[in-house]
Amino acid sequence: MGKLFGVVLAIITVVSAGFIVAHVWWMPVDISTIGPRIDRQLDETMLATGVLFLSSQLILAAFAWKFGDDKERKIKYFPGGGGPLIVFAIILVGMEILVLSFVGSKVWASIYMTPPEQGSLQVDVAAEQFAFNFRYPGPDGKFGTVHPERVRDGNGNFFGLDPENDVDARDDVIVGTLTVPLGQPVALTMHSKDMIHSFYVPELRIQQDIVPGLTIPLHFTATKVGKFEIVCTQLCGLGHYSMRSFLEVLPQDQFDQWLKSQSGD
Amino acid sequence: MDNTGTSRVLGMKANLLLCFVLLCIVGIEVFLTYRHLSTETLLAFLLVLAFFEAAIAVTYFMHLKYESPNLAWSLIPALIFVLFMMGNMLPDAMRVLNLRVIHW
Amino acid sequence: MSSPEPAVHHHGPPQSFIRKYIFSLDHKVIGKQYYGLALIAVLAGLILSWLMRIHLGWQAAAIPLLGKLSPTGAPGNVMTPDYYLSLMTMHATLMIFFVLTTAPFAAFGNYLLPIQVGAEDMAFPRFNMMSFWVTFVAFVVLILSFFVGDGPPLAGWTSYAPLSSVGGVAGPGQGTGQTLWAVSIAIFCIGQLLGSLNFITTTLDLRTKGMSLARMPLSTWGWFVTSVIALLAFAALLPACVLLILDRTAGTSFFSSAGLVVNDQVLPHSGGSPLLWQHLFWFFGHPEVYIAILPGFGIISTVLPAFARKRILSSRAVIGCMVSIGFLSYMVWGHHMFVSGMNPFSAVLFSLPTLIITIPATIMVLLWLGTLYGARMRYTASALFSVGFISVFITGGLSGFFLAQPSLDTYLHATYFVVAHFHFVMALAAMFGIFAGTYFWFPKMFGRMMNETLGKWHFWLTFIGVYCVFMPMHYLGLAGNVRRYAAFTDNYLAPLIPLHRFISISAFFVGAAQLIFFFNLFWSRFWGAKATDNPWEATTLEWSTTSPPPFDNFGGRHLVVYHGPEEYGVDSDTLEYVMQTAPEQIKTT
Amino acid sequence: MNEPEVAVGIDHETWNEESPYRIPSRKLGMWLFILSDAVTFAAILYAYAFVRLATANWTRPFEVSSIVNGVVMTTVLLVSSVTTLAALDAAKHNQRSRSVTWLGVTMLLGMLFAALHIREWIKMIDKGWRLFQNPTGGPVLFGSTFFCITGLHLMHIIAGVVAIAVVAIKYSRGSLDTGHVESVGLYWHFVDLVWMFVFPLVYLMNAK
Ligand code: HEA
Ligand code: HEA
Ligand code: CUA
Ligand SMILES: [Cu+2]
Repeated sequence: MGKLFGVVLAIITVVSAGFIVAHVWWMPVDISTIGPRIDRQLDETMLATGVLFLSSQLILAAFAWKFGDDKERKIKYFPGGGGPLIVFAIILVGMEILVLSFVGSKVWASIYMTPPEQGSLQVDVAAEQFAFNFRYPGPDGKFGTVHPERVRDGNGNFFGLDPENDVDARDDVIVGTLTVPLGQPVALTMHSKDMIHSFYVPELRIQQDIVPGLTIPLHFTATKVGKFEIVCTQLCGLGHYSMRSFLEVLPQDQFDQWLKSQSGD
Repeated sequence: MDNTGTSRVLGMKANLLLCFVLLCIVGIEVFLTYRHLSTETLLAFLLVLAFFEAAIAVTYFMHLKYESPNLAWSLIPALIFVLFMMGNMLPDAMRVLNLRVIHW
Repeated sequence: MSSPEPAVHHHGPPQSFIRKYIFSLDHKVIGKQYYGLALIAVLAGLILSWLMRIHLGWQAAAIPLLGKLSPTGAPGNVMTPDYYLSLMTMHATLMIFFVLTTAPFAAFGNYLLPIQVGAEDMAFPRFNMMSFWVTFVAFVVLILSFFVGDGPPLAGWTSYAPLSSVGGVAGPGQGTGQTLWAVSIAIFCIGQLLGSLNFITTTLDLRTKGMSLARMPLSTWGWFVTSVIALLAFAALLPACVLLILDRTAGTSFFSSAGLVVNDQVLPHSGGSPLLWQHLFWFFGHPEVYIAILPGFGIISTVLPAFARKRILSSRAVIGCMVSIGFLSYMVWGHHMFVSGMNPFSAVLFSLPTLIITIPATIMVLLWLGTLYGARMRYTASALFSVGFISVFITGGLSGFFLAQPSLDTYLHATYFVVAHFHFVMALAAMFGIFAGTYFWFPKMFGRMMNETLGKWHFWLTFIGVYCVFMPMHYLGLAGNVRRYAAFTDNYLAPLIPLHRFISISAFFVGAAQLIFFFNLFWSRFWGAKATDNPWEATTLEWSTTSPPPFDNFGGRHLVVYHGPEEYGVDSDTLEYVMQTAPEQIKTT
Repeated sequence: MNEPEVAVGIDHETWNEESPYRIPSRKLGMWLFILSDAVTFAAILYAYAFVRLATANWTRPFEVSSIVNGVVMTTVLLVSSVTTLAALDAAKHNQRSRSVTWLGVTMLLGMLFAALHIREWIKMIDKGWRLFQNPTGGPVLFGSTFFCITGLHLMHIIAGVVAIAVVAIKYSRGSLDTGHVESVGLYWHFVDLVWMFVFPLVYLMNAK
């Protein structure tokens, strides 16, 4: 039985790892400035854990193969006892933790603990059961004030604006797709109307929950032109699976044109 | 069935005295309350005093002092550890305060 | 200083059926009751996972009879997205609370802990009985929530507010169903608090002569550490659930902030924060996952030496690892909240202890491997599940290593990578612990052997099957597949559907393999070969008594312990193993 | 395999390993219960701290009269702690009836505390305070936290009075012993101890 276990486990291990090594299913292209750093962090972790995965599973397989119930053989104890193993584990894992979390914390800090760059494009995000809405401040650069009691999804007043009395609100551009210029930093301020939602663009490599009652900041810079999906990753009710929108990255000139056309009408 | 060693626990006189001490601490707390301290200072004072009171109650009223030290060494650090860890949620409360929007 | 009072002997053998089998004070009966409850729950959870997998592979599939079960949830036998979420919520709640807390901890712990320390019963038999019946009530309430008019709860096992706190306006399932969910969990907390209090006291007070702490079997240590964690963790979940119930029924707003707008209506809540629920929940939730796995560690560390016929490599270190994992489990809960809107600096603070937990885990894995080295492993079904445990725990733990880094969690959070992670450590490792324990202790519990051939078939089909089910979930997660999605057909995830179908088919296969286990269990219960007192030639105290043990466990004898719990392979020729109770002294190293 | 050595017919002390704490199981159980109950109170107090920290304009409604009432309640509770100790002291000297009398006094004080407490509640409810309502227009969470925390404590008081009653009756009949008086006393001191946190944190921190 032990031999069989060794063989089966070895096959499982190699096949499982094979799919990872071959990148059969893998992350989509990255389109943000922090993407490469996250990918590198992932690759390093994958390498480290991959080595540990292969070695520990294969050692298990080998031991199962070798040390079956053989009446001839005398029981052997692990040379040196548990002590060296413990020290080995502490040193090996300890080093790995130190290195990875040192590098990783810097990546993390650069996404979540730094303010957006000066002059970032400001976009206000309102998430609701089951849609995202985006708001650009328009030519005046100011967002109109939000009045929850004025929210009417039916006539498109997703942000509860009051254009009659509020000058800032009159030129706000409200759209359902997040359109951003290529290579320009974007600073989102995110709100949720009802439940917790989450803003996730796999290609951007960032994810952030949108908590009702809070203004959650998030910033990124897109580096590739294209149209990518924004999905909600926080369970928010029956339509959770269908809650999504698009991120459209346009070259600067096209973006300017687009914004103008939007605020025109 | 008596295992707390009657002779060692405090007598009733001492207990009354302790009770008086505790009442005095409560008095101090009330006094501080009306000293117009800042919320943080007041909180700090009150917490320290409350822990002091609790320590008296646990040690003498609940006779922890007269039990095997193992008991105190198991219970008190465990509780303090959990209380301390729970404190980790408070930085978030500050953040909630700072990011809070009046409207959604 | 006088003696502790004899806490046992409160009760003699009961005569009536009700006192004997239903409201029994006997820890062995209570242990079996817990086991039975876990079996019912696991069967339900398994069927739910099948239904979920059908829906995930084939969105439009009609599932016969489902429409009968829930006309609104599955009109025309086709599952609606909200019903999918309800099934998922129920699946997880049943599995985590009613299987993984009850089976390895409450069931095995109840049955075996007193025997393993040489006690006649638990310290508080009455509390013990209450613990089970309270848990049972919690189970009934949970099942009720499945059948209420406005639909079963669908907020996931984490029940994040405000989805779970604002009531029916939040959508289907958020009415009565969600309230019942919270009530059920609150009741469950009380049951487990009673249980863990009992476990701790029994372990500390009722050890028989010679059973020093260092001589306790590692499984006892596992249950002991678990009960300490449970005592503190459930105590924190209880008020959280009460506050949630108040939010839902009394109009408070602990977990809901101001200005929530649903259907253009502003809800009357103000002032609270959803993050508060997350903190309270995960303060319990993370220790809970170690409540699920620590008994498994203990069981494996007891079973493995018995079949390897040698001592575990440094049992002191194993105890140390279990204790430090228990300790660390209170410092890491924020790793579930890296991207939740939590203070990003806290994320770094929570990440470090999370990573540090991998050190004791690694030590333990290495010690198990070191135990296998040079062993004369008898590959029974129980032994197979023990080595299988090591394998799946390694796989699951390593994916935890990714998630523990906030910089990677920002990509991987809420994807199937997480689903893969926790199924490997929980649904597989902890379950394999239950299986190893079941095959190992069944003879003791029921006086009959389980069928080994069926057991081996069960192992092979399960072991290969679960890798087919859950390994691909890592790939899905890396490809950005979001979890808790009822459908993938019309978005970027559509190309992954073939992989989902493969997973589904494997899941049917694994589920079917469990039927072998259920069959084996019931068949062996009545028609299995009679078990001897010590069929595995193991050394701990439960093997020094009859199978099954008499009412007072040792038939009026009080055993005296002279040896550590795992004196195997002492001297291969004359003395292959030494019972803990064997009087003559042998050299111990 | 050797026959295990068996110790028959000797009492608990001889055939059991010594407990690391050397206290009766019941008392250890009570301590553990207290530990977990302390975590329960801690969790709810932390929830209070959380919402309070996260709210800019917290309400501080308590008039001097409420504080005075609180001080009286505190005194009652503290004295009741001493009367439990007196009951235990009497029990240890095998003076059953004296012990039962002291337990009775403790119960009366407990009920007095509860009465004062409920009176305070009723006054507040009359003023318009609810779990979900703040008549001063401030954050509603004041009422929620206040009623939850003090309500939880009040439940402990009531449970304690019932428990003491049961122990007193059974003890006077001789079916319970000193150990039970001590355990229920432990619980009562713990309830008292919790109040030493509730009073400053909920009352004093919210004094006008
Ligand atoms: C039994 C249950 C169990 C166990 C034991 C663990 C163990 C671990 N878990 Fe897991 N976890 C869950 C159950 C469990 N988890 C559940 C249920 C969830 C999701 C809940 C939900 O959202 O619904 C979750 C989610 C979860 C997250 C949040 C993910 C997210 O939502 O974004 C994180 C992040 O840090 C994490 C980390 C870890 C780590 C580091 C360990 C470590 O303890 C693992 C240690 C083990 C090893 C490391 C393997 C053995 C070692 C070796 C083979 C040698 C060398 C290895 C290295 C040097 C790395 N887990
Ligand atoms: C113990 C926990 C446990 C177990 C055993 C399982 C078992 C399974 N789970 Fe579960 N699952 C969870 C815990 C568990 N799950 C949790 C916590 C979630 C998250 C929910 C949420 O997001 O809120 C989840 C979510 C979840 C999802 C994701 C849903 C989504 O995000 O949309 C999927 C999808 O495929 C899935 C599938 C399966 C399958 C196919 C099985 C099984 O079919 C695998 C095969 C089963 C076994 C190998 C064990 C069988 C055991 C026995 C037969 C006997 C045991 C004996 C006794 C109890 C005495 N589960
Ligand atoms: Cu919004 Cu999920
Ligand atoms: Cu965790």
